[in-house]
Amino acid sequence: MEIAEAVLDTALIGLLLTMAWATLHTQRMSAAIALFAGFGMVLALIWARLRAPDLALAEAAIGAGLTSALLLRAASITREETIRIPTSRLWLRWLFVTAVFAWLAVHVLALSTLDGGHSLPELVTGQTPNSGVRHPVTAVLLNFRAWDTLLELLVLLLALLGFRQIARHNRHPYDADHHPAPWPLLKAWSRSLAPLLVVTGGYLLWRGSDDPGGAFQAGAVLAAALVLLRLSGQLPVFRWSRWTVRLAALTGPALFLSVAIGSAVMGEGWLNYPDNASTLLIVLIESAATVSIAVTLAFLVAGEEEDIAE
Amino acid sequence: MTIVTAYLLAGLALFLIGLHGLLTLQSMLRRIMAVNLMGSGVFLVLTALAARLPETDPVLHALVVTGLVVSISATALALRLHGALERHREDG
Amino acid sequence: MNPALSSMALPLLAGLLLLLAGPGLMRRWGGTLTLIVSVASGLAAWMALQSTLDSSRQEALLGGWEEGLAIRLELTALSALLLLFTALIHGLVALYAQFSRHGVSHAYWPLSCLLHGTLAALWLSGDLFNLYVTLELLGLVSVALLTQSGPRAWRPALNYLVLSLAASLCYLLGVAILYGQYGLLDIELLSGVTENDAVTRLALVLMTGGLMLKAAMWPLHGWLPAAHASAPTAVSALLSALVVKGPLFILWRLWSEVAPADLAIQAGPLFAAAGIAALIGGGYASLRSPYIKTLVAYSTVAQMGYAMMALGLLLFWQHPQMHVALWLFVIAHGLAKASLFMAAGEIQHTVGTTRISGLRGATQTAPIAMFAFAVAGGSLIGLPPSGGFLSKWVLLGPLLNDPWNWPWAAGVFLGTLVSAAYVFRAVIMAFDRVHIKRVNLNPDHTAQWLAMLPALLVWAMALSGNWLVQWLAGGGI
Amino acid sequence: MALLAAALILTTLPALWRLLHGPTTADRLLCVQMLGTASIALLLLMAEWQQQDHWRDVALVLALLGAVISAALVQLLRPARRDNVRRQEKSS
Amino acid sequence: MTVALEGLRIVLLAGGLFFFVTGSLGLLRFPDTYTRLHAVTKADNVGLGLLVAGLSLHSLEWQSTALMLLIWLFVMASGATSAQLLARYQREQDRQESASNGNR
Repeated sequence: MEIAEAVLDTALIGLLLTMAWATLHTQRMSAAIALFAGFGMVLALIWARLRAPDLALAEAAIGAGLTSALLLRAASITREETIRIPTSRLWLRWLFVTAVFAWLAVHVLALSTLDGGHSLPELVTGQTPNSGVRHPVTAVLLNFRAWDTLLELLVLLLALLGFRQIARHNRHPYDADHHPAPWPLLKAWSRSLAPLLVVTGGYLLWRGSDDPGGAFQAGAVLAAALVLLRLSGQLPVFRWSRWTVRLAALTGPALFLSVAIGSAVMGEGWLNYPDNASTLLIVLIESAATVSIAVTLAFLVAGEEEDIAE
Repeated sequence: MTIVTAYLLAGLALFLIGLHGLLTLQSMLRRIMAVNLMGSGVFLVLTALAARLPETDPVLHALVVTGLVVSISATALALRLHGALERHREDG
Repeated sequence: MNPALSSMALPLLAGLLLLLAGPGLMRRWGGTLTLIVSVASGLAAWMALQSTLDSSRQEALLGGWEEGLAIRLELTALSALLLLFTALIHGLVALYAQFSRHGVSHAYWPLSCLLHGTLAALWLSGDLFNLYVTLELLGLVSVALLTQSGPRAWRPALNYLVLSLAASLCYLLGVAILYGQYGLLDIELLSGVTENDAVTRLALVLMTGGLMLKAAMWPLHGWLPAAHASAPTAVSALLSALVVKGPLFILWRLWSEVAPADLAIQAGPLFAAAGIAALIGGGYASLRSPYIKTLVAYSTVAQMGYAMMALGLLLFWQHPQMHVALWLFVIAHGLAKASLFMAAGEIQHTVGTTRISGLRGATQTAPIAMFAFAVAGGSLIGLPPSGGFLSKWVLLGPLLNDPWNWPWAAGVFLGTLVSAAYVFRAVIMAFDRVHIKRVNLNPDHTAQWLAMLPALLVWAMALSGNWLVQWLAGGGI
Repeated sequence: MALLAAALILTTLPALWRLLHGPTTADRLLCVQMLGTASIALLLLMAEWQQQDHWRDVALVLALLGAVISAALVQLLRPARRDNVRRQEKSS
Repeated sequence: MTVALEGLRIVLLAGGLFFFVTGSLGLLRFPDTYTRLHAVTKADNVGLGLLVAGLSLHSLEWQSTALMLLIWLFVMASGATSAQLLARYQREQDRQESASNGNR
């Protein structure tokens, strides 16, 4: 049994590193992107192996899904560039990288047996019942370290704003007429797929307070549904100039910030939820964040530039 | 060689593969991928550290979820910027 | 704590509100709201500063959880001063952007508000991972601001984005290693337990590398000039005056609190030496630059050398006066650089070229902007009685006391000479009345006066030098 | 169980070869799909083996996203040309 | 009874693995894209089905069995559809290529 597990781990790590290397150094871009998607899947398996279900869910939605769509979109515009493989002093470079790796490894290996005093995980486990949710990771994300999560939602929003800046200045927009019409099969398939995605997203959100899952995973799955519907031409164009769209993209950070300010003004302090309302507040914030994450990611992956420009 | 050790080393190796790619590759698209790989390497280190305890460390998992959001946001912006740049260059 | 929190929350809220309001309202009210918010945030910061004078240090554990579990926000005299400084620069730049004829598009307002809020969050944060998130936020907001000037800024923006991502990941790996070793993310708790061992050193090296890249410190400064020079004028001013100071602040906290003292003493001279290299290298590049804005941008690289030197000597001697010098310098440089960029932008618009040669005769054609340029440049050189002079004076004090420290003092003098060279190169050209460039006959006088405002303030800094030194020496450390 | 899991992983190696050598983009997408199916199988196996119900949810998300991706990528990959649009209209 | 169940389980799991191996060999050895499509989308789905059957014999909990069945059904549907989509895409590419060759 032990040996078989070792074989499994070795195979996973070997696959991961080979794919990572090949992603960067294979000749053709389409191969690189396919490898990157495969890399995301292997990483999801590794998260499962390391007993991190929240991450596995997130990686399955993001790494294996949305990132490759993003990459493909960018690559379809890029001219195919073949990679020059440098031949001179390759061994020197290898030697250098190996040396750095050995140096890092020697230091970091010492950490694998330490447990870091494990006071913090114990604190989290101890306080989770008082946090308003039962799943410790959700408790950390939305209560103990909610400030990080609020700032993280702003990071996501800023990516969208950056995209908007680019779109506004682009004088050569991607002509929508040039897109080939989607096949009827694709339309039918996305019509049946989208409800399933929505249900799964809702399920992940609902479960987040007790079990692995939560706003980000749910938002990513919902974003996939929006992307699919948008690409198969079944969703009306969402335009930034509509206030509903802006509201959807902003509701997560806005609500979160309002709760923070409200709790500082009326209650105990910044992001200190009142005891009896913490569950309700967390659920509200999570739902709003899910909507924002879904809309923002969908914009970033499938949005046309003219949608957002004005 | 425990699981933790193996994946810690794998995370470091991934980080270095990405860093090496970032420093040596010419194509911007590949460099964006390389930064992503670096990120995955760091996340792998964090998750391997979380698996040291019998009950995995929820703090580290939460940090990685936050890190994943940050990383996808920045990647998306970089790819959009790259796409716009390429089209701009093509059209002269 | 509450005034400091409102100083941070107001701009964030204003940014979100502006976005929600949409382009039409943003165009009409964006500038006004931004100005109001920066004034209000500045007032709140002033109240926070007053409150730190009574009780030197305040803190809040967010959510009311225990130490370690919660994210800690800290308010010291220094962070209150930095809050005030951020609000001041933001307000000055917003004033320029609002009333300058070639100002900014409406999308600038929410972004600059978010930048202000992010920086405030950074000054207050006392948690390594929270600082990582603020760093990323800072990087993305800078990129979004940079892309405003259109396609010519895209390549530098993309380069900056990719490098800054890689830098944050290096920082995060260091955080991961520290957490693996000590099981803590809280800076104050960490400062009590760190030991001078190989793992801690590795983590600090990784984090320092990432932060130095983010702060464009020599030798990791390559991305800065192209990025800062290609942005719209108001954005360049914000980026150079404020954004690069964020990573510097984290670096300072890392080395003065997290790093074990004996390690910090060893690392000090390295920082100081890198600082001198930055002064000379950046100054030389600035001297050779053919474009006005690139000259100013390279001067940021050079001037960050002073900051690094003050930081290194602070670590080496643990001398409180160095601490004062470091932050005085940051404030003086922020004001002077904002003024320089705005003046450079105005001159560019008046003479119609981005090249240095366009400065010929600028004393005649754009006298106010050129005067602002010279005045702000004077502070960069360190001419008395400017803020730049004040910070250098404080820095030089302990250096000159002991003959063994004279080599460092020589570094400072060399840096001063180089700064003088690149500032005078521009100023002398402006006095050239023989080859006057054809100019825009309708110059924007309001904007030129507004560009002068920060430069006047940096000279006024010397007048309030006593208080500043007192505040920084009192509650800062 | 672990043996079976390891064997499943090894069956993906040919897919990796095909991924690298192509020759067409459709082949590569096919390989991604194959990897996806194998990952789902592996996750189900691990769910049974470690008595962890979460992995089945992960498998579900992976299956859903895999379907989305192969559909979305095909649509994104189709060359954007005017004559292509016309041909489509004629044929349909 | 339990011995028979255990034997059946092992047979099912081994069968699942066998089909996975077959599928990936097909992916490796078949001559063109269209045939390779069959290898993956058919053989692997059978493999997954057998695996699911074997695993449900093991746990005998209805929720997990139902979820696994759902996943399997979904993977089959997705396999069928994406095989179609990929084949169409490939045909489009082939036609374009032959058209451009004909023009030349």
